Amino acid sequence: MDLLEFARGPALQVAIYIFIAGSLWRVLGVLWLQKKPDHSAARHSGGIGGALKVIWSRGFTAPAFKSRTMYPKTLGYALHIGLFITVFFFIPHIVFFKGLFGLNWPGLPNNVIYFVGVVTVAIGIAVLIRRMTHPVMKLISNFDDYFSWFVTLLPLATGLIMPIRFGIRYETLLAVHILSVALLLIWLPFGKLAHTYFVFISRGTTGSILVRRGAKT
Amino acid sequence: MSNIEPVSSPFHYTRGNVEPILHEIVHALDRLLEDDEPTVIDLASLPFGPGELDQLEERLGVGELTAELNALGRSIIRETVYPGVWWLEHRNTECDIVGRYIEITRAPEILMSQDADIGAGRAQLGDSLERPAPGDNNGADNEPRPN
Amino acid sequence: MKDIPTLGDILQARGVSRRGFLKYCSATASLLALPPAMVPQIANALEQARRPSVIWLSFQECTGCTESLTRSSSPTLEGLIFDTISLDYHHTLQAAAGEAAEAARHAAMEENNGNYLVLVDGSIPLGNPGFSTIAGMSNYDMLMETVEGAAAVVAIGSCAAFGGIPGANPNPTGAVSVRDLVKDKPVINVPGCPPIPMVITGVLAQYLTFGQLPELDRHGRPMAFFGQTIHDRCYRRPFYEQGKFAETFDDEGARLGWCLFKLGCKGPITYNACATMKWNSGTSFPIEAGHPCLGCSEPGFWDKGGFYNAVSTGEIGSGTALAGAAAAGVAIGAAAAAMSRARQKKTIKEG
Amino acid sequence: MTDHKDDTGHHAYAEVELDIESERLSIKKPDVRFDRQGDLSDEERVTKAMAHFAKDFGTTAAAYLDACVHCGMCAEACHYYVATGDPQYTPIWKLEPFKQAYKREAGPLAPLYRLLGLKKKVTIEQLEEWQHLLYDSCTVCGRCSLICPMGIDIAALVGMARHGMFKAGLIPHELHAVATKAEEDGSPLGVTPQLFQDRLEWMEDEHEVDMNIDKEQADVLAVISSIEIQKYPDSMGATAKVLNAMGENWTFRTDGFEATNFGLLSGNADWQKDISMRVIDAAIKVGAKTVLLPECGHAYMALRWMGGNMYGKPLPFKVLHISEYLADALNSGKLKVKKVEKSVTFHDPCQVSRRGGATQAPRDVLKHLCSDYREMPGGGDYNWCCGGGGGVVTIHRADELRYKVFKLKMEQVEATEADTLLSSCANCRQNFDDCQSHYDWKYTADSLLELVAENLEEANA
Repeated sequence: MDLLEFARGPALQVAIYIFIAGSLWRVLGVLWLQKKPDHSAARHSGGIGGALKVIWSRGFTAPAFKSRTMYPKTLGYALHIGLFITVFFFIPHIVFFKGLFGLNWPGLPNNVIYFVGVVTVAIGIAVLIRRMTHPVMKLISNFDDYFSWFVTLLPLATGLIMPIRFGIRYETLLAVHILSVALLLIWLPFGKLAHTYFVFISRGTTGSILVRRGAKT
Repeated sequence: MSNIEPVSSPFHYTRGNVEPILHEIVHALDRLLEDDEPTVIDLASLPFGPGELDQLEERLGVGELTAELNALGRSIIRETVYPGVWWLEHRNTECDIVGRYIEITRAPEILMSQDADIGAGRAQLGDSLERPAPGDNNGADNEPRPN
Repeated sequence: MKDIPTLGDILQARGVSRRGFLKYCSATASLLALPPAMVPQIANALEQARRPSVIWLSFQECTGCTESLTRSSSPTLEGLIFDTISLDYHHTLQAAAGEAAEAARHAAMEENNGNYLVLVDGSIPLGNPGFSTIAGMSNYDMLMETVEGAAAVVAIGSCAAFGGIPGANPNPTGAVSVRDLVKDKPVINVPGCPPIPMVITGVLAQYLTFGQLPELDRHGRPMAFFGQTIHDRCYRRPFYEQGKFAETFDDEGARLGWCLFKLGCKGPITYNACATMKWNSGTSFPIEAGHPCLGCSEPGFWDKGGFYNAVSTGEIGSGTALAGAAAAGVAIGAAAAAMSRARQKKTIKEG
Repeated sequence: MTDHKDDTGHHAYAEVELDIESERLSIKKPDVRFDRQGDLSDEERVTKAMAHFAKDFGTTAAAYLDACVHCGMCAEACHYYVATGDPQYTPIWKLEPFKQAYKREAGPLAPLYRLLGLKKKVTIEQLEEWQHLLYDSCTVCGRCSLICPMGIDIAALVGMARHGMFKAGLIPHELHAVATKAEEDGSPLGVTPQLFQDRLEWMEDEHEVDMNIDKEQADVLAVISSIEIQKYPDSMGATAKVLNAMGENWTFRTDGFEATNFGLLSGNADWQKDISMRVIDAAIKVGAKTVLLPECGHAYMALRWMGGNMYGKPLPFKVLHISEYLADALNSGKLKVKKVEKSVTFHDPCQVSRRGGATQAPRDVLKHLCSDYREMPGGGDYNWCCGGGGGVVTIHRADELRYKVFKLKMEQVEATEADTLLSSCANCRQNFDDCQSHYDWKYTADSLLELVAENLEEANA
């Protein structure tokens, strides 16, 4: 078994198992904690509707906060959009997902992906610099923040090396790329990258409580 | 199966290697004129799509001079419409192509008579002069014969 | 050795002119992917070269490699056998049979002790010596006996180089490659199923020309022929970069000759010369015929997932395993929540 | 907690001296601070804190604490950070010990963290350090809850974290003192039933209005805050005027009048319940259909949104903030007011507007009351907090910081160039008064209710 076979065979499989088990563990470990009923008289119905409202609306910045958060918000959005495009619109990735889930969708030309990828790496670096220099970020950051950054940027970096090669064999680079994704999958449920799903749970919780009150969300 | 239609060459979608080679030839001609430096392009080392080689050959065209060489199979040495640009095609005794080259030179080396052959030929001619006058033997013996 | 004529002598004896020789040399340069500027050096070397004795052993194989070899055009098989090498033993090609054939092998080994080349096609079964025998001798014994006095061994085809199809899962005969067995001699792998004919002859020509073993990659393959991937040299590469792919074998993309990546082309991870040397006297190669590369010159190509699965696909694992992982997650999550609740109760009580 | 009196060390405050003469009401500035209450050992304090943190580690808190990505955005919403630039005021940082305790004790990965020793136990030093962050520099205004991209209700978490702090005896001296008074005497500011009755009777004369004291049966139970009783007694008269004009069957009860809830502000959940139950019991006793809350922000949070949960089931009456009541009355035409001729701006009390959902009510009132209403830039739901909420206004050591952050509010008010500043929270008003005198500022925060009462159209009565 060579490195590529190991990467896309057992390594990826184990990573997916850990990802699934870890994610359920993390989410259910939260959802199955005690819940207290709310006896207050609702102003509006909160529930699922309220949850969905905030899940959607918190994706946008309130005008009151725009000027003070323009830079980090722009970085944040750009990073997420960049990751989204490179992950889901690079054709070999689409082929990968098709192999896993049987779904197919149109992709973008490689040069567009390379461009977006390089921009995304640059943004990732800007995000890191901000975390390491901004007084607030410096204070509140911990190992999870830095490691999650590393684990997120690694597949991007290993992916972008592939067209350049640096004299390294394609299959080796592909294997390293897949291994970096495996690392991401393994880490995701155990660090802050779990916000992939907690963003919905947290926003939904707030939505169902505050929409019920008619309070600002 | 009857409604399968031939598809016209799809390679108008990609420029392939034809254009880059033509550019390369222009630079090679410059080098030939300025520095007297010849260039050989081995077409076997380049990846060609279907029909591309024919396109290249067509673009270069047929010039004033075409030579045929018979040695270990047939070879064609042809000047293209662009003087100094030669199209060489070597075949083996089975008529399979064994090499295709574009040479940018005043005359390809293979056209030149080689010293070894000249020497051998000269020796042969000398031998034939030292022999009895023609007419004593049959015509076949008079043919130049490689040793 | 002194009675072995040089290649120059042979060609001269056959009445080949200097021009013919130069043509032969440029074809050789082309074959070895050497720049045309090296033709004089090659000419010089070839003039002095003496053709080596070659013993060709065929084990668990399909004769496809020999078939391929017979399609070589530069040099032709005849040219190869008569001019370039002295092929002293080859089941399929030799006239001798039975004990005479084995005697020829032994004679060649004795006469050229330490200098002959052994070419092997087919893998060697280790499971049971009886799985494949020649003249009552197991493949293993014959290989080991023959390589004893060899200068080098060339493993022709993916079976000899990597175990190939006989070695594919579940490998019923316990097939192994030449390299698995021959440790004390240089082994050059010329994989492919079959290898490109010109690559087989090219390796021999290179040995003949320079009298030394070529530079090899990590799988023991000559860099001259296996230095680049099919993908890197593929004329369809621009379509890959533009994101134009054939989705099926009969769609518009397939007709327009778009990239076959999605149809499982192993070009990106396959090192071979198909895209430039091509097959059938330089006519075309599989991708040009509209079929993805199978990656036949790579180790274990038969077991690397389906031929039509794209290189970038991964394995998600079985449904059972996924369900198991999910169940484990649910169980741990429930346990964690229960544990936290119990702990909460305890802390509240203690407080 | 049946033994709370023992572990809160209220004996230290037996001689608490209230200061009801100054602009903001609290206890007199203590000569010696007791910011550690009771005589628990350090270890016991940590145990207490953990136990009462743990009570709140339910799905809601867990969903929030597991979602944080440390983006730091909340700092940009917090008046303390914006005004000082000091990163320790980052809202989520104020929760660090609470979060740490959650991750170690109750989160899904807690067993893993404990096994590998990845999250340390919260220490007494941490808790003491965080007292400043959880009390002096957080008004629980909830502005940060609106900026959080993950939708974490940070303000709600601060409320939870205060529970453990109180039980560990680690809350600011003044807050503990007034909360103890509220629990024991029924008012944080020394208002006894007798004092309340005296004041009502005084206002009855002053405003020539019937105060309906201690009716046996009433549809509407009006409650009031001690701040108003002591500092803004006119609001009692204004309340009576409006209710009488509406022809309501209403009452003030001397056995259930206190709207403020220092159990909530200080973090003592048991006291919060005790204090809420006084009003709930009184309302049930008189058969009230509505409990009318005064101009007090956190009273709205305490009874409107938490009252049912203290009671353990839905309240058998409606809870309305006075601004909601006025809006309904004016919108329905039952109450009519003359328009005032000056320009007006309105300061939203965080707990009523942003957190409580009644942002529209005062605007509806002002639509009827004045022709030149000016919204503050970024006003309404994204309003800057006055800086006095969450009990902060009572804490003397927080004064300098409180004045500093008030500048944000000043800019916001000044930008409107309005003649009059109104609010509907007595606690906001006293903070405005105090800061006004500190800065010698031109604006006084007046009462929305009082302005309505002054401009009632008599014909309608």
